[in-house]
Amino acid sequence: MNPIFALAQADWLSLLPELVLTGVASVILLLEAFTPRLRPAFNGLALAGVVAASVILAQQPMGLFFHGLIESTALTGAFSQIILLATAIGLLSAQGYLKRERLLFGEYPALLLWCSTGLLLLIRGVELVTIFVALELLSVALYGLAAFHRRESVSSEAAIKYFLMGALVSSFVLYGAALVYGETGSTTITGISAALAAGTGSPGLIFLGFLLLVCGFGFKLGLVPFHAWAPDVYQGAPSPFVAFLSVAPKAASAVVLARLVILVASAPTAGDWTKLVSVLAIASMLVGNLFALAQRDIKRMLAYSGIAHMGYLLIPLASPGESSWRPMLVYLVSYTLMNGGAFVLVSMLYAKPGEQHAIANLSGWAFRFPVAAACMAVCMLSLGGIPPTAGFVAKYLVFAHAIQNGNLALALVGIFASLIGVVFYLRVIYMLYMRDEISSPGGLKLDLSGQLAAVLAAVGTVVLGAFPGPFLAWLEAALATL
Amino acid sequence: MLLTVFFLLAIAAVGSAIVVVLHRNPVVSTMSLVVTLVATAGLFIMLGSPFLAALQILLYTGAILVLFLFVIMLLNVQRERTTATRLSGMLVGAGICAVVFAGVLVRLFWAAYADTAVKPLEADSVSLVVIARELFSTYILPFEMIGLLLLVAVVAASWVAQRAEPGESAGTPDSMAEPANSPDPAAPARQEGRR
Amino acid sequence: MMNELLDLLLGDTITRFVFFPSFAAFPLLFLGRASARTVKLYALFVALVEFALIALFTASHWGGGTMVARDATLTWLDFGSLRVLYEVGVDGISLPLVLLTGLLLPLVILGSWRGITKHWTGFAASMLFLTTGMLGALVALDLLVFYVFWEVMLIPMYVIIGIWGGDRRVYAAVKFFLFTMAGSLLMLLGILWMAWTYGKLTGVWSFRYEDLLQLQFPLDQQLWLFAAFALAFAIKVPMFPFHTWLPDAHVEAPTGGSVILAGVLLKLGTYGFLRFAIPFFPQAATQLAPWVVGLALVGVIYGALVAWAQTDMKKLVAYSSIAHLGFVMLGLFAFNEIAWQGALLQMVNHGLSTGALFLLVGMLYDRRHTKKFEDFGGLAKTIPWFALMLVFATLASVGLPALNGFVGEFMILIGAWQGGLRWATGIATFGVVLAAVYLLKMLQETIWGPIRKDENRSLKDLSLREVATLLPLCILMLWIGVAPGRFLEPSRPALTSVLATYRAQMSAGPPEAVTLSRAIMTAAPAPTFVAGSPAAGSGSSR
Amino acid sequence: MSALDYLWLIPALPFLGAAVNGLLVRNRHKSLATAIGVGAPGLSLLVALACLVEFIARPGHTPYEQLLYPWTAGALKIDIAFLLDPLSAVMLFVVTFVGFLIHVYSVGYMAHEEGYRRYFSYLNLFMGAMLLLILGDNYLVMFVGWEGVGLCSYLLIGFYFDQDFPPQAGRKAFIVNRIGDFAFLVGLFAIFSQFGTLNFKGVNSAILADVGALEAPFALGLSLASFIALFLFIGAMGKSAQIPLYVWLPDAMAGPTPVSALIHAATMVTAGVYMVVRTNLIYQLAPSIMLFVAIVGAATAIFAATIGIAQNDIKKVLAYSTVSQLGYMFLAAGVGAYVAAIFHLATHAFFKALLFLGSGSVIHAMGGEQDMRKMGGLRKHLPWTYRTFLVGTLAISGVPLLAGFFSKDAILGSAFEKSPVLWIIGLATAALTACYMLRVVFLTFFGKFRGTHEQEHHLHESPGVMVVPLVILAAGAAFAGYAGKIPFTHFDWLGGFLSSVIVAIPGHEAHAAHHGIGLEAMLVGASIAAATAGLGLAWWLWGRNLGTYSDAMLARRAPGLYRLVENKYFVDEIYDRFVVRPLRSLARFCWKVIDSVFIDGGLHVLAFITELAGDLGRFSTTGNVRQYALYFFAGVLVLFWWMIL
Amino acid sequence: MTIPIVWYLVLAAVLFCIGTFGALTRRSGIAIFLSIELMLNAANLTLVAYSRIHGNSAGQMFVFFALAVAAAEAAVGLGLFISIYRLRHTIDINRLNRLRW
Repeated sequence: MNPIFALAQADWLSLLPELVLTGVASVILLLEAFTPRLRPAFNGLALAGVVAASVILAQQPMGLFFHGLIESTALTGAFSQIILLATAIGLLSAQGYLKRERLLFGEYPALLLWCSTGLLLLIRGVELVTIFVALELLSVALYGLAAFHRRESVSSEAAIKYFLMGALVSSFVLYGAALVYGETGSTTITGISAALAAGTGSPGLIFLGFLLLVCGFGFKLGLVPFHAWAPDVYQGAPSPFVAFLSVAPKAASAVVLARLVILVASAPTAGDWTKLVSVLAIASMLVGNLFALAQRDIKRMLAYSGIAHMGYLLIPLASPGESSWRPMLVYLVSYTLMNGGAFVLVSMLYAKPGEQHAIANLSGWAFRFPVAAACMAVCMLSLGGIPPTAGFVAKYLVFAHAIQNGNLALALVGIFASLIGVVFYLRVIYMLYMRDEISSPGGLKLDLSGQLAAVLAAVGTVVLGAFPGPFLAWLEAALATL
Repeated sequence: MLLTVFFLLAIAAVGSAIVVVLHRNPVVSTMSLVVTLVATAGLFIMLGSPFLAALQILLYTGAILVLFLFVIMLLNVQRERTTATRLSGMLVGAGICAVVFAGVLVRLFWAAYADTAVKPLEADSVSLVVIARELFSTYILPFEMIGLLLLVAVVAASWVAQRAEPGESAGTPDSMAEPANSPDPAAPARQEGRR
Repeated sequence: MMNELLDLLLGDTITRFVFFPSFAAFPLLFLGRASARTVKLYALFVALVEFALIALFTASHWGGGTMVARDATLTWLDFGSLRVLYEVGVDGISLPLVLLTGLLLPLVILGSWRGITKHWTGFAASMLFLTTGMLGALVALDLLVFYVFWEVMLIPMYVIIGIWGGDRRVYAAVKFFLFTMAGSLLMLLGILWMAWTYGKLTGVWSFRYEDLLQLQFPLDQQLWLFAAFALAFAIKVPMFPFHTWLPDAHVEAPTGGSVILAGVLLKLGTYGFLRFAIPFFPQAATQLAPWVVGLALVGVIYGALVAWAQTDMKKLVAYSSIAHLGFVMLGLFAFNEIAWQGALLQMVNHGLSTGALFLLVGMLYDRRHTKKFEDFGGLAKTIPWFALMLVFATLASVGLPALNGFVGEFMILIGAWQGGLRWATGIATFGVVLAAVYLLKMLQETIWGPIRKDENRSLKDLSLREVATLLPLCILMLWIGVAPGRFLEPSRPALTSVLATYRAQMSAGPPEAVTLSRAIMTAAPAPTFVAGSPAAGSGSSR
Repeated sequence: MSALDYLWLIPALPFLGAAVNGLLVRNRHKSLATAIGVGAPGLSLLVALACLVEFIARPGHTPYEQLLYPWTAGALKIDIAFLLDPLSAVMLFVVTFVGFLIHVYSVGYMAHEEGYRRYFSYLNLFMGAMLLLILGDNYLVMFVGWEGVGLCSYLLIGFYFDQDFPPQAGRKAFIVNRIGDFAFLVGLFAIFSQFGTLNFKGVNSAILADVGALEAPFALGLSLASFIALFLFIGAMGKSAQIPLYVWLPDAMAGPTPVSALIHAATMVTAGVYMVVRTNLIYQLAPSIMLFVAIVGAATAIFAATIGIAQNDIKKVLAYSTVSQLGYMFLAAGVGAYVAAIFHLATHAFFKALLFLGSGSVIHAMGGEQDMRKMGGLRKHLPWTYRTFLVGTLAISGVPLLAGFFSKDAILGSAFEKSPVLWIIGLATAALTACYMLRVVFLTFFGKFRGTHEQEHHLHESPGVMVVPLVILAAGAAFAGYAGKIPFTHFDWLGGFLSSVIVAIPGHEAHAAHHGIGLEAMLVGASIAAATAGLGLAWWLWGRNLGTYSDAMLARRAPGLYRLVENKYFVDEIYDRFVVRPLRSLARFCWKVIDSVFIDGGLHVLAFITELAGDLGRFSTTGNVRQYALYFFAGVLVLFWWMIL
Repeated sequence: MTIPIVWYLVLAAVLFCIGTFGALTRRSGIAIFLSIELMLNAANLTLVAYSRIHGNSAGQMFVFFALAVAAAEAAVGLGLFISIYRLRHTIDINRLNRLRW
């Protein structure tokens, strides 16, 4: 019999969300080809697809699928929801931008959806080949999206940089994967951990292999010293896409990173992973906040702040274990809301694409665009980790985890870094609220969908920060199945 | 006999690789990359996977590198003034890193596999059949993903490489209805993607 | 969960008056287009309601007892092993400060009537949120919730200074924010550490005040933790080396901001010492007391001297706060009942008198748009009522007997002397002289003497609104000064029990390793609030 | 149902009057203001008289305590309570009586001031505070009154606030007083921490219960008693203008003259003496401090007297004379003659108030002129003023059979017992006093008028409302002396009356002041001689050649000395140079250097460094991808190296 | 005799490092990309060698997918080069630094 039919119904069912996304994307592309009149509706259609996907995702069967290549658990479900949230933000904020830039074509939503398909698969993948292919899938889509503003040379430049770095890194990843496979004889996580437990292979090579993999995904996260691409790409790429780029790939990569670190750290092998992760985290927190302090361009500033936040995100991994998931998950949720929201606002408030997004341009706009300004303020405070915002809850959980596992030093560094951080987050607020206008917004109009996204993000941030109880309880219940 | 073949291939691979990296003229680099790839294909055969060797030659040399040449011609990239650039610190840094990394790898490999002997190849140790079966059973998912990946790649590539449409630069998006403007290459790719 | 929340908000509870202002702030979003007058009136209305709520609550709980009321506890956050309870309660220590906050809010709205000229909705909203923050910090019985409220206070204050402030407002606002943040972040670590320690001993983390109160740390840990807490509070107070944010903040802040800042925010620092730092780490507190007292004295003398050197009315008052709060710190670290009573009373007193002074400065600023001495002089001739009020408030601040300032200072000093800090008391007492020096200088420069500037000849005297703003403060100053007994009663049981525990723990000495000390708790009447079902707690509040 | 139950009304009424006048009455309702302003102290005088009558009728003058309400709750137990015992009775009489007269006088004197209403509300406030001070049952209430009167003196000195000098003088007075109050407070702390109470009776009984405790060494190398006594006395120095804290009193003359009469002559300044007498028990246990008190008193007396000679401002003369007389009282207290101190306090209240009011009447007539060099020959224009003033002068000079004679005599007598040196100083002071007072009389009332013409034209006797009080006070100045010890007799009503207050401690009895007739005669003779000498000197210098003003001659004789004296020994300047200015520069240093440079500067540097680090660091993002790649590659290697090797 | 497997691995490692060196030092974007292809190729060789050691097919499958991925990357990458060249008339990485600092 043909082995292709050896696949059970369940396998395809478990793949349903990804299939929905891909399908919708393909449909949009077809519509693009044949009924361009519908272009204004494409993003909406894509959004519907995302919603559908997330609904389906909510009642996914748990377990391993496709011969143990992908799994679906409560965790992957939760992270996948983050991806979908980010995708939604990316779509909502795009509408106005694309219209303004006359880029309202089907390719944007299509690529975005495909990208999130890849992200979902990356999250769920528990086998190196799958992970690698998923990584490439989403990367290729990202390259395309980064260059989406094809009349804007900085957009293409950003894409080129991102692409070259990405290609280089993916070859490193491949080599790392090769080493891991070679030393353990298996490409599945389970197989690898079994081999590691058995102690096969040369520890040096194993460590190197994992190191290459970790660094590869660290690159996607933008950890120092693999971070340098982030500011350039963020600055050059279209803002709504950055709202997605600065969030979704990080969530997925964080999952893989966590998988790998937890996997290898639990095994008897060379290398001090606590030390390694701590070094990465500390470097990211300090460098990110310090460099952001010096930025006058809001997108670069947010890029560096994102780097810093990835440092915070890494803190729970300094003592890898199942307990690391929870804080990371919450941190990513809040990060998605606040950072996504911030970039949505940037894409709305900076009408002119190009190199410069000077923070000073916002001076005194708070009373011109009260809603947007308020949302921006909330996002900034949340990024600064000031209660009652989601940012604080997340930081609280992270620091608590650090203290629980005796990484006091990490917590201290984190705290001082965030003190630096407060300065430039507040700078945005005082530009908005406490300065007189220096540049009039001209005929700048804030599109509805973008504002919707911003308000949703801001409200989510505050609700999650002020009344985290219900959400976290729900999350706890969901994760209880772990 | 085998030994000499191996060494020939290895020397060819490394030598041409060095040319790839050092030669100023991208065309030459590309051609010498072809050599490397072919040599590697030979090594694949020696390692008992003729299928991959074939694939390597077809896909890489046949498709990808041709694409490269095509683009190079298209952009008629001049030969770089020098590979050693203004910031020669780069050069040194890269050199040191590369050498160190190579050293590390070689040392580790040597330590691990200096005296690993593999049992000689049987007839169907890793035969095409096995690969095919694997591909359509265990690895069906990545296989599908590759399809999607290629589709995405084509769409992305066509979007970025295409000239800006008239509607983009002037007029409202709605003003441009004719499908001719929309990126076409997606269609065949879609076939491939869905299979 | 949700209906519990509703019950808390609607029932006669602490939560109600804590959150009422911020809920009442939401309609302001839709008043954006309304006239400033409407907004002002609405804000005033809300403030008065808030005051009424607090007044009713206070009236029904003035009786005293270690714990006068607490609310049902909700789970604020429960994730993994970390659970944080929303738990609030009021005891004799927080009650006076709560009342003070409630009193100041309407006065601040009234006082800003003319001073705030733009974005009234924003101003009112900030004030209301700020109120929630302050009240929350005062009543929180869960340390993380306390921390949240503590930080929540920063944002509105930052905004108030930054938007409605003077020329260097942004500098001042950021300085204020960073100083406070720098301190409180370390406190957060300390809190986490304590909660974790509790978790280590009992298996589950807890941030509950009572739970953490059971912890007994060895001396070295105590010192570290105390330092972490003390830094946060000392910056807020502010104590000597950390005080430089205060003058800037005060000078730049609008009148209302200054009043709240001086009236309540600073008190949260001293309150923190009394509520957390000292009971949590008695041995460390005692060991470091000489340093704290030393700094307090430096604050008293130094603040007075610098105030004397000022040429700006508001800055003078700002520095005077540093001196006054030096007294409070001295009282707190004398560790005896009289001094603590005095310190607590002095917190309120300072809120009243300095609040009044800031209001007066603001009123003058509304008229002349300057705060510099050289622009004034001889005002008593043109605006006698203003002069009268200014003299009154100043004398209260100087610590003239039969006015409130004296009572607090006297009790603090006499208590400190009894607590064995004779030299410190002597020095601090000399601070009283200096207080006269710089505050009378202010009178001299502003209201006495011949009129030097013609602008001052045609000034309007206090309007009815302004008198209404000041009168409650003046009445209270006199009342507390003449018959303070009534105001000392409610805090007494709480203070004595805290003191009792402190003494018991001191006599027991620090443990070798961290322990949960039920023994001591039973030995001495615990400062913990009446145990028992929340229902009982909220029942007692009816 | 006895009058004593209404004791609390005595301070309450003036307070009420002050409040009503100050807050409710309008400036234009002058008569209403008068009614309240004079009525309140009048009523309290009546109540006081009633209480006094009833109190004196009490068998053994047992103290009467009246508890109003407990002041504080908690460990610090202090009551707001009043005490009427012989000592406070005497003070009560003096204060209410003289105070009321001065109120009446003020009606005339202030008639044309615009701050009329304000004036009376201040004055009532003062009365209230003063009465609180003397009626207080414990040190706290006393202190409340103590600072209250300080406040009123601040307000009243600065009454003419729209001029430059008066408010400053007021501030000076307040601050100098505060320095004293600081010591007073410290004394109170010591008392409380020792006895756990501030109640007079409680403290006294505690002392008597355990005398040893007070003689135990306490701090600063002093015994507890000495410590308390010293600090309380420093407080008294401030209030009663003793060296070195007297500097505020002369400046205080910037206030209206009746104020000077009431506050800076009759009542407030004597509070220090009252307080020392009130705590005599502790002083008796601190002989060294007693001596110190006596020395300070004597020094102040002679010192101020010398200054008095060279002043030309009539009020300044009286001010220094007050200082010197206060010195007298402390001398008395210092030598243990508490009764004599109170005695002199009472008589002084009369004649010094009289003198001030008289000078006020003169100034009134001169249209505000206070410089005696512009006066002269006022005898015929102001007959009543002249007569009463003369009585006052003779009384203060110690002319026999007038009040001053008896009280001074009593003081000198006890001083002699203690040490002849103090006695000599006392005598010299007496002589000087007589001298400069008579000088005032000569310069003011005799000779021919030296003022301008329209001044001369407007010269007129003051209205009855001012003259009547003068007359009454003159009577008091003349006959108040007969209440106390009369030489050569054993009559000493006051001594007997106060005997219950001055408690003798077992083992510490000062040997009874009983000396032979001869010695007494010598003493009396000496004091009479001193008085006559002083008067004679005055006559020789200023009386002989009337009309020609002869200070110039003095100045020619001893220029240095004269300038020194005329400028009050440059004490103010010295204070300014060595206390005020250094402090001020220290303050500026704290502000400009420590605050701005050290603390803020340090923080700014920190912030700058951080900014700089970021600003330099960001250039590592050169925009060249290959460098980013190198970062990546190098990063990998470094991490590997670090973790493995 | 058979060739010691380690030689393959070492050869792959050397190729990989050469590729890396090229990727870091070339100026022309396309040349960099060529070097990257070289690296991928080296990785493939490693995989095949390893799968030879283990005698299982996973390595070879991996290579199969890697080749496909390389193809996709090439497509997008070259497309990007075309677009950037159209806008900037260069693919010299040193010149593509308008985004920096």
